[in-house]
Amino acid sequence: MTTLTVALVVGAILFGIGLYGVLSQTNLVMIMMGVEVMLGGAMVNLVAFWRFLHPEAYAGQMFVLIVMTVMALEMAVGFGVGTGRFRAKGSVEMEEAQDLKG
Amino acid sequence: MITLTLIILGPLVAAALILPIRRGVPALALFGAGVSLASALALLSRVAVGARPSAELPGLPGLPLRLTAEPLTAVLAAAAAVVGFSVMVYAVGYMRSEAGLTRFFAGMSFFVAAMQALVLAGDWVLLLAAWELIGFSSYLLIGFWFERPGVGQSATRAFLYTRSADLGLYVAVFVLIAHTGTSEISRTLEVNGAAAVAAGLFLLLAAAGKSAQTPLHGWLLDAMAGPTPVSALLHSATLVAAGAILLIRAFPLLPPAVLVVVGVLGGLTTLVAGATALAQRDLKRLLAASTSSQYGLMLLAIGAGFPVAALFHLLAHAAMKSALFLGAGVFQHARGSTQLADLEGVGRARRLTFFGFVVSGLALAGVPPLSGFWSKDAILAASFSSSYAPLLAPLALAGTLLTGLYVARALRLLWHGEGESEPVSGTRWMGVGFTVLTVLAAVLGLALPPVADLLGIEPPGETLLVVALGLVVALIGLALGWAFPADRLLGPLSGLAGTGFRVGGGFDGLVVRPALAFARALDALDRGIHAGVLAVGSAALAVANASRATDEKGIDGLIVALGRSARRLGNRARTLQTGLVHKELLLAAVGGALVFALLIVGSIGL
Amino acid sequence: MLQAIFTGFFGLAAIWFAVVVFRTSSMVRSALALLFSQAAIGGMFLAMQTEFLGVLQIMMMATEMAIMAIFMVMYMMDPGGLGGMDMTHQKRASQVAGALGALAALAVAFLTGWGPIAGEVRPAEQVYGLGIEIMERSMLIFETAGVTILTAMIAATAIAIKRRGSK
Amino acid sequence: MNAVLAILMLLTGAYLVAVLEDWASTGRLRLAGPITSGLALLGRESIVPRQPDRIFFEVAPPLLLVAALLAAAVLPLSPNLIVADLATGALFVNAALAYVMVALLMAGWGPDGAYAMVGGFRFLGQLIAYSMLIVMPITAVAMRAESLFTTEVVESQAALPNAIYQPVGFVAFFVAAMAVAFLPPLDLPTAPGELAGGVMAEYTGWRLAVMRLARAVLVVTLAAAVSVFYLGGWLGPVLPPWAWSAIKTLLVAATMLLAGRYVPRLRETHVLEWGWKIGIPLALLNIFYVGVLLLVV
Repeated sequence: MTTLTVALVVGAILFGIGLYGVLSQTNLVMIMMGVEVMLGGAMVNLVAFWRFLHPEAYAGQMFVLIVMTVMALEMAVGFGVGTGRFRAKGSVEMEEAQDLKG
Repeated sequence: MITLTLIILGPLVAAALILPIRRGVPALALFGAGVSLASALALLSRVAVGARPSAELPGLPGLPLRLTAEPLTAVLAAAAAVVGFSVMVYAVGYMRSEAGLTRFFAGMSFFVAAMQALVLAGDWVLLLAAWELIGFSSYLLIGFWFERPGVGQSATRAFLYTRSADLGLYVAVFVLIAHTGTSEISRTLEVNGAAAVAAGLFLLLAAAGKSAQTPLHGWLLDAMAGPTPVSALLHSATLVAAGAILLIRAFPLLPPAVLVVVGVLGGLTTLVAGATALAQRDLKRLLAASTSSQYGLMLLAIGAGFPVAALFHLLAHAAMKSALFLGAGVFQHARGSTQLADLEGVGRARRLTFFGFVVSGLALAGVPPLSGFWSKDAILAASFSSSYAPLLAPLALAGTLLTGLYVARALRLLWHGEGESEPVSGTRWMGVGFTVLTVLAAVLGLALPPVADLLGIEPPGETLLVVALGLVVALIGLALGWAFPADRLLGPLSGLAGTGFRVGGGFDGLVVRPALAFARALDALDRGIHAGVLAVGSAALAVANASRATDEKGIDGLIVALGRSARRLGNRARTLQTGLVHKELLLAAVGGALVFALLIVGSIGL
Repeated sequence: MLQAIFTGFFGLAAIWFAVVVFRTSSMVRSALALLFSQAAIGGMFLAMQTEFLGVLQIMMMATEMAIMAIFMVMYMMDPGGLGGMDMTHQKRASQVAGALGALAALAVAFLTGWGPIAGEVRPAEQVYGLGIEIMERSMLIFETAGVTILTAMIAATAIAIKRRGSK
Repeated sequence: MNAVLAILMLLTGAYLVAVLEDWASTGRLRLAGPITSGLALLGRESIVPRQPDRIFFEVAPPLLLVAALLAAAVLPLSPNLIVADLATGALFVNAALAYVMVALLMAGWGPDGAYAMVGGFRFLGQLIAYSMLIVMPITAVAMRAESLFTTEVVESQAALPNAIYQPVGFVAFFVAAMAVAFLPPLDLPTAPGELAGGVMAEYTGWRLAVMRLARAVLVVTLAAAVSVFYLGGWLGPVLPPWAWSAIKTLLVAATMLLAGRYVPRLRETHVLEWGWKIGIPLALLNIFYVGVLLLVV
């Protein structure tokens, strides 16, 4: 069991948990946390790949940095939308957000 | 040049003045005719001296109107002027008791001017115009008593007869101008070959129409419905002469073939018209038929190759026939009608007029000292010496015989029998006119030789045989005419001749009724085509409706069905889009899984 | 081998905290659980000798998750989680999806041949190498990343600002 | 061996800071003050609120202490006296200090008290203000040292201490350090006047003792950080290296505590506003200034 496989297993499990979280939660903030967990899983995989497969190519690390910015960005915009919605409708429960019903 | 124009302008101005002024109308008309006569005689004297005055008026572009005074035209102008003046004098007396004098005298003056223009015309365009004008004025004058029944119709018939014949003149003129490029008559006469033949025949057609030759002579008999001065002037000396004048002037153009046709036509007309005259019961209609017969003789002379003889006879006949008509006018006033039955014994009642009538009748028949004898001899000589003598000579003799017959018949009927006659007013004016013409009829024979040398043409040689033969035939005719009544003479022909030889229903039967029938047939055809087109139209409409129906039901139905199925599909898909965020996230996850699977398959597959 | 053990330890911690995130009814607790889960991931990075990333991850996540805690408190009905309310729906489907996702990733992890395992890289060179990478080859990418974050900040504030007109 | 020495140094530092703080606030120099109050606290009962978030309540004080210690671990007192000379030492300091905020947040939310929660979230607001002001000066310092090793940072100041080399950075870092340790002008989480102890209000007994100790250690660590980054750490002409760093640390700590006496507490909005509108531009300017200096000089 090399560290690589350990890391990949952890990454996969984190991804699964994040996916479960995203699909099961009713609140916008919880869904965003689910996404954060999924991204975390992805980062673990990335670092593992960089460390064990291509340490010479720093693009891997750069990729991780990019994923970090994505996490930050995703949270910022998510909360912006959340605030807008909260101010407009008084709650961010996803069950009530059915305005786009076809 | 001035005298030339004065001949025409005189009566024209008179007619122009009569219409607005409307007072002193006879005086004005006489003044116009007088001026024309004086200037015509002056012109004749100058032409005799050798002058050839001519005038040129601006006409169509490149085709100026010309007036020329050749010996031939000068003589004719003088003759027309003399007859015109004397008839005008007679008319003053004759029309005294009538209404509408202005219309009458204006028409008469206008006619004289148009006739002079025709005679003096130097080019075809002016001649054609004048030709139409005299036709028009004859229509006006014949129709003078238009309120009487049948007068209007006969005026129209006369006009239509001549008009349809005039077309021949038009075509001839076109052919000539097309060939020579100029409308001057003297220059166009050099044309020869096929064009000459065609032009000649068409000219003959026009002349036949105007001079009332065989097929087209019906209108002259009906034209007698007009007043007697009109008949005297137009239908004896001038208008009817236009056809002969035309052929005489165009003689150099006519090739031998055409001459033969002219001769035969002339002879035929002489026989037919003579027989018709013999069978007439109306004095004026008798004289009219004799006119067309005499013109037949003239055409025969032209056909024989001697237009001079025709000219002589034309001049003599003008005087004789107008005198006879004026006499008939007097008798008409005396008995109030021109039927021979009514006029029986009028001659004995009015001895002086009867005497004049007898002199001109005998002159017409060709009794020696009078002018008729000389001109008829010229024609007989011409027919005998022509190249077709065996064909033309008997016709000429027969013509002379018939003339003698109907003259004698007329005299007999006028002399025997009783009838009361009313007093005739205006006899002085009528008498003057009548005597002038009668004297001319008698004396003109002497004037013929100077005219011949004026024209510079040799009259046909008269052998003693021919002269004697002519005289004998004339006397036999007179005797028979006096002795036996007409139906005994004509025998079987009398019925036919009475109606003027309306062969096959005459003009109406031959021309009008078939034309109408043809028109009706055309109308029926047109109506048929119209119905056909309508049928096609409605068929097209039916096809259009059918296609619209199929289009509506078929294609539209299909599209609507397509639309509805798309809508149903859309509805079913709508349930997918719940708007619930978590549902859509689930969809996203499923989508991701699909992509992932594809990638795996792709990578494995590679 | 020690490295595998440490990575596994931190991995377990991360997974445990991730599960706690979605099981607790108290919102702040789940936020901080997420914080510690991300910190554990940072720890894994350190365990895998990528020091700079690990330190960075730990530092970043602290502030992020704290802020998330704030928003949890602001927007959730019962941040304290005292009411014991169940905040989930369509549990069956999401469990299946989560399991499938994990299985797929695991399958890939085990089935593909990853190739040779590389040696160890000293932290100092990592920092130096990453610096060079950022400054030279991926300069453009980082600049765009920077600008993107700026626009995201501006957009988020624009959305969040109270409309002047609205009550 | 190094670790034990470092901890000893820290404890003595903490004791001295406590004395100074007591002296600064009460004006009386009581050397035994800290020890007596510490023993008193240990004696008292440690009360637990009715419905606390037990984990947070229990974890908060130790987490604060650990954060402080971790931050100190990276700072060199003398060329060889350093607990862990990490390649990313400077960054590690900041990472550790970030968990100070986490600890306080937990302390705030744990006891389920109004004042505590407000205090905790106030400190989060304060963090948003000061976190940039810590990272950017450290970046400038690292630029000069061309490495993140704290030892190399100190050696890079051999010619000229950073305080003089990049004064703006020094001032910004100094203020941010006071903010991290929530010292008087910026002591929003434990504002005595408003929040009655705020975050520390609910704690009694040994937990309070640990909190106070943690805070003292935090102040010492920050002072050491300031001296290491800007005053040249152990560099000094005569005295041995450890003496110099001790003196500098104490001096910085003293100034931090004294500054608090003369400046009224700032309001939350002012802290944020000045932090972002004045602090960050100055820090960026400082980085630019250092960059130019390095390339040009």
